[in-house]
Amino acid sequence: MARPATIRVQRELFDAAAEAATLSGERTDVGAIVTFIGLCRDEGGRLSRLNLEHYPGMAEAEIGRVADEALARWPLLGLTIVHRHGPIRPGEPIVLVLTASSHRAAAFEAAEFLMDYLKSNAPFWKKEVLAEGFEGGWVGAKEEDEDALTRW
Amino acid sequence: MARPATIRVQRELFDAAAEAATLSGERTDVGAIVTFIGLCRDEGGRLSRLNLEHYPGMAEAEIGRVADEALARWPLLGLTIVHRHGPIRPGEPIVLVLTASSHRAAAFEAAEFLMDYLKSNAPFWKKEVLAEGFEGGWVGAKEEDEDALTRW
Amino acid sequence: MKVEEEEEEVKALYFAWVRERIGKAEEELAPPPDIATVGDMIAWLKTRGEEYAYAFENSRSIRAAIDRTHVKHDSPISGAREIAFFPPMTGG
Amino acid sequence: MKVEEEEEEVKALYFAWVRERIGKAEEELAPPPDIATVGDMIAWLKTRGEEYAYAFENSRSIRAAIDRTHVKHDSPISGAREIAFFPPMTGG
Repeated sequence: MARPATIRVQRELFDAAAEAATLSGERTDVGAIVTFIGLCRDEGGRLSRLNLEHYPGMAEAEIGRVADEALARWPLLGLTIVHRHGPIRPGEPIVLVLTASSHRAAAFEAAEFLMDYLKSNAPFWKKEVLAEGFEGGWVGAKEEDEDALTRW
Repeated sequence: MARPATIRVQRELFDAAAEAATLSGERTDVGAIVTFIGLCRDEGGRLSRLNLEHYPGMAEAEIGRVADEALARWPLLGLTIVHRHGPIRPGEPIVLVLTASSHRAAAFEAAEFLMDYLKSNAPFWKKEVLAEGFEGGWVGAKEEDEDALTRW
Repeated sequence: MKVEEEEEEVKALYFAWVRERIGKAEEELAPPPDIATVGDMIAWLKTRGEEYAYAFENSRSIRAAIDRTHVKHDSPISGAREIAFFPPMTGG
Repeated sequence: MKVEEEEEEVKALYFAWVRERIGKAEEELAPPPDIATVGDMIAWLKTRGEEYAYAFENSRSIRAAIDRTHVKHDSPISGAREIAFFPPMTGG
């Protein structure tokens, strides 16, 4: 019953509600939909925007590999992942993960697994541009993000 | 910075996207929004609808107690819970839990905690009405739902 | 003593199949003075007729709330204005 | 031997601060035949100039991908068409 995952890497904003509607459609076997939206914070007013660099081609391929792993591990009825690149302003969404399943545990676990892996394995790099106009430099990877992988 | 939780018990459908927009608003300190939607499944075509009975007054109070517990345990920037009652058709949403936080772990954990507790502690009872028109009887509580509480 | 008896009146609420078996959603009750706990109340209700005996036949599966807060069967009922009886919940 | 040398050409891609330090996003390279692994390749790149030495100064923090798949530093590069070098990822 599983549909293949929908994966997109794009500069444009996304519409989480429209993606969820597309995912569940007219189905009546979905019992749980988990939506995760990661947003750009302004870091207490410090940040003007993020420039999100990515590796075109590999970004889609790597997200696809993580999605395949999730589809193999959890009984998902649908899966959508959208990751933006380019300039992103505070308050704007960066990443969307949508999981649908008959039961809530699978939908929650798969969404968390996907976010943990996207954080550490998807070829994206965030550069901060500060509010004063100065370049803020590259965001460092967090050890806690690497550590988060050990639970899966 | 935490806003009080928004809690509603209603017969009407809800608009998850509008609730999320209200929750995050113009804020730029939210880094993660988790949306959980629980939907009515048709159980392989067997189910015509659910009739969801509730205890008016206590439903809101009990959801409020669980929400307060979540707000005390996780650094949430926003929290919305909407639970429907009355007749619900397959494919329709039953419950919405929205959590907003600076970081994803808190948003995910709080949403899962809330759903686990709502399942076992919120005074709602599902009665199945079968597709052929026969009464399907009351849905039994699942031991796995009680067991899910032990992890918190 | 009429006043004191009135003060001991409590509103009983029934939900889901407890309500269906008893055949009513709520009623005003004046339990005897020796009914001290929720468990006592259930045992007393079972004596009020076949429909109550049926509703509470497996009394350990019955959940209760006093004034809209979950309570256990050994909780005292003194001072309660509203006591609800219902099966395990299946919301969410 | 010109044909064989051409076959050993590989496209190198650089991202984020690796790209900024080297000053270019990609280039075609023909590593010497004794460059067998990703680690060898990084060591060889460091000899190509100050900008490379700077980009790879803390080589253990550099991640690599061959043909768009993550690889470790001891992975062989033979047959690779595209090798990418970048800092730890910060997407999501």
